Amino acid sequence: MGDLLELRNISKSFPGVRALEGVSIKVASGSVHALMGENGAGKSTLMKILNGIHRPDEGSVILEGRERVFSGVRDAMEAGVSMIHQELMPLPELTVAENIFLGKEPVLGRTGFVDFRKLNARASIVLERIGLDIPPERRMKELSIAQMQMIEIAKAISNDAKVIIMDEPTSAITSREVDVLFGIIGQLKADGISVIYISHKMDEVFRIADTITVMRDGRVVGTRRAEELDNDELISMMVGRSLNALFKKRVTALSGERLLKVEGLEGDHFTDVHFELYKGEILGFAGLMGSGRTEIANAVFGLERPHAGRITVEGKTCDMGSPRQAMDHGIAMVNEDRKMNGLVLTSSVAENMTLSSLTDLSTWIFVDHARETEVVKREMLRYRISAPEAGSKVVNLSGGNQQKVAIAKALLTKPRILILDEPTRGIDIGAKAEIYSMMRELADSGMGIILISSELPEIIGICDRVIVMNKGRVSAELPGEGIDEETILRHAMV
Amino acid sequence: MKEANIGKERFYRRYGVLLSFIIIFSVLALTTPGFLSLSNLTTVLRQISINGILAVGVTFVIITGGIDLSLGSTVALAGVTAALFARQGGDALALPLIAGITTGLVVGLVNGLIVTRGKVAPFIVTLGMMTILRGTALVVSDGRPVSNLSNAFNAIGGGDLMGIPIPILVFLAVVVVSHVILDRTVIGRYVYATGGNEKAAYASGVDTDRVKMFVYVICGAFAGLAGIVLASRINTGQPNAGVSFELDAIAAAVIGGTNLSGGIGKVTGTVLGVLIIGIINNGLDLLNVTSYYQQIIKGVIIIGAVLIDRNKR
Amino acid sequence: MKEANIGKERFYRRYGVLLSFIIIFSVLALTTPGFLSLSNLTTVLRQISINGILAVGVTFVIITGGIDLSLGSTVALAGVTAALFARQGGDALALPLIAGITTGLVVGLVNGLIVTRGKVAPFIVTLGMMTILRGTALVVSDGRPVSNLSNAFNAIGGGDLMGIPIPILVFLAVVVVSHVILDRTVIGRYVYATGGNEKAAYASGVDTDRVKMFVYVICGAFAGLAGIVLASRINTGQPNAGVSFELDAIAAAVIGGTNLSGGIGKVTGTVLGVLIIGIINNGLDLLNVTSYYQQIIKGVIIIGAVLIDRNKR
Amino acid sequence: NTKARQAGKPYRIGVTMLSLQSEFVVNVKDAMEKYASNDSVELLIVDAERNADKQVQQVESFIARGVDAIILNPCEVEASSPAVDRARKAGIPVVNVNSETKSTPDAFVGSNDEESAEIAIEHIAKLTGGNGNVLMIEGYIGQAAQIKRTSGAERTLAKHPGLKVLAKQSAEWDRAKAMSLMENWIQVHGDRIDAVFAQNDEMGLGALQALEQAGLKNKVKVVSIDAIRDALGAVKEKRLDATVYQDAQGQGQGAVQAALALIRTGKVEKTQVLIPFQLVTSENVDAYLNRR
Ligand SMILES: Nc1ncnc2c1ncn2[C@@H]1O[C@H](COP(=O)(O)OP(=O)(O)OP(=O)(O)O)[C@@H](O)[C@H]1O
Ligand SMILES: Nc1ncnc2c1ncn2[C@@H]1O[C@H](COP(=O)(O)OP(=O)(O)OP(=O)(O)O)[C@@H](O)[C@H]1O
Ligand SMILES: [Mg+2]
Ligand SMILES: [Mg+2]
Repeated sequence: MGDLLELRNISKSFPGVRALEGVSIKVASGSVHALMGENGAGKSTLMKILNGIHRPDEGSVILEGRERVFSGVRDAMEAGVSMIHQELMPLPELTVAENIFLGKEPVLGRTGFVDFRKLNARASIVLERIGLDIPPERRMKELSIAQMQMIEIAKAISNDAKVIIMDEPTSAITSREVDVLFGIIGQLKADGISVIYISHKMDEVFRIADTITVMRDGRVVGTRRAEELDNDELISMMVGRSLNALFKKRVTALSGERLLKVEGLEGDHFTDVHFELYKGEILGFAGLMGSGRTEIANAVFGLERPHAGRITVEGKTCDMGSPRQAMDHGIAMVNEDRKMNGLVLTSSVAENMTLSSLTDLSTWIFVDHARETEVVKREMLRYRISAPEAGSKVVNLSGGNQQKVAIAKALLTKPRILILDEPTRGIDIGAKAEIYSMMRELADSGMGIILISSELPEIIGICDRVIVMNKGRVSAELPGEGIDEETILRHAMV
Repeated sequence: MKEANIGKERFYRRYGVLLSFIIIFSVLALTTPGFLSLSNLTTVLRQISINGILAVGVTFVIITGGIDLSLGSTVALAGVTAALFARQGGDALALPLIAGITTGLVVGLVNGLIVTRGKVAPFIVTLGMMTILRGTALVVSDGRPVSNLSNAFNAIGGGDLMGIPIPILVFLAVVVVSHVILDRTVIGRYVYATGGNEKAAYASGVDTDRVKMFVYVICGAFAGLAGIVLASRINTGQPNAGVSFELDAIAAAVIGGTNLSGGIGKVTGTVLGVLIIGIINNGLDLLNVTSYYQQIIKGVIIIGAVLIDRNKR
Repeated sequence: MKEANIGKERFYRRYGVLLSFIIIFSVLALTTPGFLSLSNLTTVLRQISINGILAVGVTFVIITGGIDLSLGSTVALAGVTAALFARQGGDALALPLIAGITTGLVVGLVNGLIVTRGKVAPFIVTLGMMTILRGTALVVSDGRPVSNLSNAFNAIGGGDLMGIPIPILVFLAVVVVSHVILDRTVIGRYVYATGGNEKAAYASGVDTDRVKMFVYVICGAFAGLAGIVLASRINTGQPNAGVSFELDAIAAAVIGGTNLSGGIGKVTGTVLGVLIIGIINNGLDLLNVTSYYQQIIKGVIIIGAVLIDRNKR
Repeated sequence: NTKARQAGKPYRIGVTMLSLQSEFVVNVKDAMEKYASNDSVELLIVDAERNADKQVQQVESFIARGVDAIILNPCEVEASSPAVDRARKAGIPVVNVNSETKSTPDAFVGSNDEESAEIAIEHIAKLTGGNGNVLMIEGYIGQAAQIKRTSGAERTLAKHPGLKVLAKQSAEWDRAKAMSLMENWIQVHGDRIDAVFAQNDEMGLGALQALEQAGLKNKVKVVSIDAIRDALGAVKEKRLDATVYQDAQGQGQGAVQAALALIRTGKVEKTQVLIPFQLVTSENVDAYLNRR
């Protein structure tokens, strides 16, 4: 099989950052080429160059043997390049069908009028192909994040593409949808279409990749055939060292002291939710997409008012009217959607990190600058946040580093209860390991942690107890020891 | 119960403006003698036509997340230009019409270019243009009203066609064309997409710069048209006409549910917004409310209309 | 080479407005006789003080992603109110000062309440308030200037302290206080966070509604202060004063780098923006440029200043 | 008013005023209201806010409501003309008050704006002995009053070759703007200024204040137009050298009278009532102060 695509010697700089340095890769037609590497390694940037969003400083794109210079996305699309972006890009007010076919609407004759019948009919076909049962006329804003992610996938595969770039397409979906996606990728391969697949999930990569390229600090570390590699080798290529066991089990015994009790909680999409959280415990919440986990967390954290129910923190019944109140009761939360609800992208790393704990870092009404700088420097080191400086705008950080800033912000409030909603979404394996060991440490020091995750390996690996949600109800409570994916999935689906 | 709730929200989202309109209309109909007469309602329609044309035009711009503060000055400049040709051109109508609309088009083009190429915020571009165009209108007319216009030209604002005043017909044409563009065409989809999430639209292959050019040009062209209608209504190209027209137009669009941060808006909503402002102005005059209190009441109703409709979004 | 490049961008981001200012200042200094004289520069400072106070106030609002179009009317209403007390109150200064500032405060409070509780877009709230307050100022003053004010009151606008005109001192005080609030205090941080990403700020424990109340109130209070300075400068409370002052104030803030979509802005930038507008107005008068062309040139420079600075963000 | 209603249906007169934010216009309106309260007349007063199209619309509304007569205080000469045409076409008598339109109304009660500027400039010529440097502050460019006062002033200036115009500029009828403009002019023209002509009192008072602050007032003569209360006060205090009195009382009253005559008898004695402008200086100011 010949090479469909070649990226030759690509370099790209942003203000203060050298994102890519002489990167070359070749992609064979009808193959899946995985791109891996730490957060900020330059994967997305490389793909945005291929997609016509960024212009390279140096280097060339060769597609089907011809050198191409894409002046914009449209150009790249017409040449047969299609991309699923790492960041979701929904148009909330348009319908699902309009979102999928944006930029390629079927028209009536040559009039410029949209053929809505054809549009919806085609959308139905695509939706069926990705196994999503929603009407094409539904507005995008009514979808959950996971559903939006599936729509992005639908959008990319409905282009007449020769190369489809998938930048972390599974970061928001559960295993059922992953299976659907991989089925589709299989079909694409059979049709001779190449897929460039970016992910931080080892198991996925090994399941579908033919070739793996690892990047670090804007350079290619190496390209191998997937079957030549094993897990440990891949990890050491990525992080430059080998990692110890990803998950560490609890060292101290649970004291049984209750931190949080939730009774009869009811919201828009969940009912009759009971659970308790103990000191030093990591409590997992598993479930399919849209099973209501995020909304429960929001209710506990004061972001949404529940319709009914009681929340008791350390024996005191609390009214969670706002996140501030929840914080005053010792609760902190890291949101699943860091761009929307987590970070102030126009502000700096330092400003974001201290936003929740600013009153602790101030004298009277004034921010104590020296103390703030000191704290921020310390936290940046602790979580290995790679940013040019504490004053860099968060918007220019890689996704993983943004996530670390969000976690640091929550922890600076010194919570006794920490809610983590999909905390490792989009995070590289090294950072994941850091977050896991940090969670363990925090729990060992007495914090109660709620971990909402769609990644079953981490639920199984780190949690002391797991609650499974199914369509807004608690369907099972499982012990941390000795559970497997199948058990969880059974309770989650039924 | 939850379903009912959702239903209610939907209802508000779709019909909130209509509700505001119906309430205000009913109150006026009940309290104001003469309000419901056919001749009065025709008067209202004629009165709103200029603001209506502008409001529909600016709806396009606002949906993309932009704004156009140069509308009022464009009206003045286009009116003056059209009048200059209507004076020289005998009874020929084509020349003044072309001159007025072209003026608007060019203004829109310049606005669009500075916004897209210069990457300057639309608020500041069109604010600057507002002064520039006002100055240009004064230069072109030498600071004096341009008058002695041809009868044919004056007939645009004063005449009717089948009993319907021409300004109303022009407004209706603008409404229909705009509604079709926004609701049915590909470029209409792109307008919403660009305003809803510019990055996403761009990443989907939409040429967002071209879309923005399009909306400023169409808004400018409509403003040119409004300038012609105005000049012919007052038989003069008035260089100081149209001051703060843009605010009424934007208010109408927003009352009608157009979202200033982009992505949301409908021509039908804007028309309702225009009607609301129109009947308030008319009703307060009919009720003989002192002009100072008129201003207060008008402000209250504008805010109130949006409050009733606040469930939007 | 790449390093140099980075340096250049940073330079623009930080000093773009300053560059615009220096260019315009130098051009005027070279071409305009009398521009550089101390007495002329003092005149400029005195003239910009009112727009300066307003622009700094509206900077707070714009950083939260809001806008205040009611500034001009607030200036008028506060001026009239203060004048009413300055006329009756003999030579006592406290009463008119309190009356003027309280008027502004209350206006800000109402704006803030409708924006936060009513969830109406700031543009429309303050547009409605603009008419309401203008009407109120006319009602309160019965449509006539309120004059015969006490000497003490008139001294605010006319007098100096240690050789520096009082309006300049008031402006300086506003600048210093505002700079400290935005740059050094907790609430200042919250202002930026609210504007940068309201949802995230709220989820981080910031009471975003209170932050918004705060900015509208401070902006209103400053507008009240500006109204007092204006009324005492012209020895009258004018109900029709301040028309379109808000546009100049917003233009100054935006020229100074404040981002209309929120999250970005600095008092120092706004001050530069105010200075740019001030020296343009002064210089064009000194050069005796015809009013028509003055408007054109002013518009061009406003857009141009932002163009030079466009690398911001 | 109640009496009138009992006696029979009162006459309804639609009144559209140029701008109720201008003190002089408010004075005219007040005079109308005062006069109307003695007669069985209901005035429907609306504010055109200096917008000619709005004025035309208001007249259209009046026609739709079937008023008995219309009093028009025109925004513009040409642009307000359609209002006159429409009313006459509908058979409703129209009285123009204060200033003219191109279309001829049934009656006109007012003054010729050019004359006011002539009087002002003549007075400046007298004060300066026919020699000196003059600054002219104009109203909002393009409005009827500005155009006429400018042309009246320029015509009269031409008669006095010794008067040289240093500069003219618009301050948009606004006191604060005129003050800033004057401050700037002082920077360039300084001691060379001998007189200032402002096209209304508001601007005159603004200029006056700038001159006083710069310590130049005793050297510079300031004359303006309208004789609003503040201006009369300033003349009385010998700060403002002169203003030109325009008879708001007479115009308002005359307009209502003419309208009533047209309603009752279908005609007026004189279709043109020209109320002359009068120069107000510190010598005769008391008479004008007492009229209020
Ligand atoms: N628009 C931008 N402006 C400035 N810097 C940028 C920009 N986009 C990316 N960068 C920087 O370029 C580098 C590469 O980022 P990129 O997003 O390509 O990383 P990535 O490999 O996709 O990481 P992740 O796994 O976290 O998504 C990072 O240091 C990032 O901060
Ligand atoms: N913006 C939204 N508008 C309407 N419904 C929504 C929205 N977001 C989520 N939902 C619905 O709310 C329910 C619960 O969603 P929630 O986000 O709490 O689930 P989750 O278990 O966290 O799943 P995930 O985050 O993986 O989608 C689902 O039925 C989902 O479809
Ligand atoms: Mg990435
Ligand atoms: Mg979730």
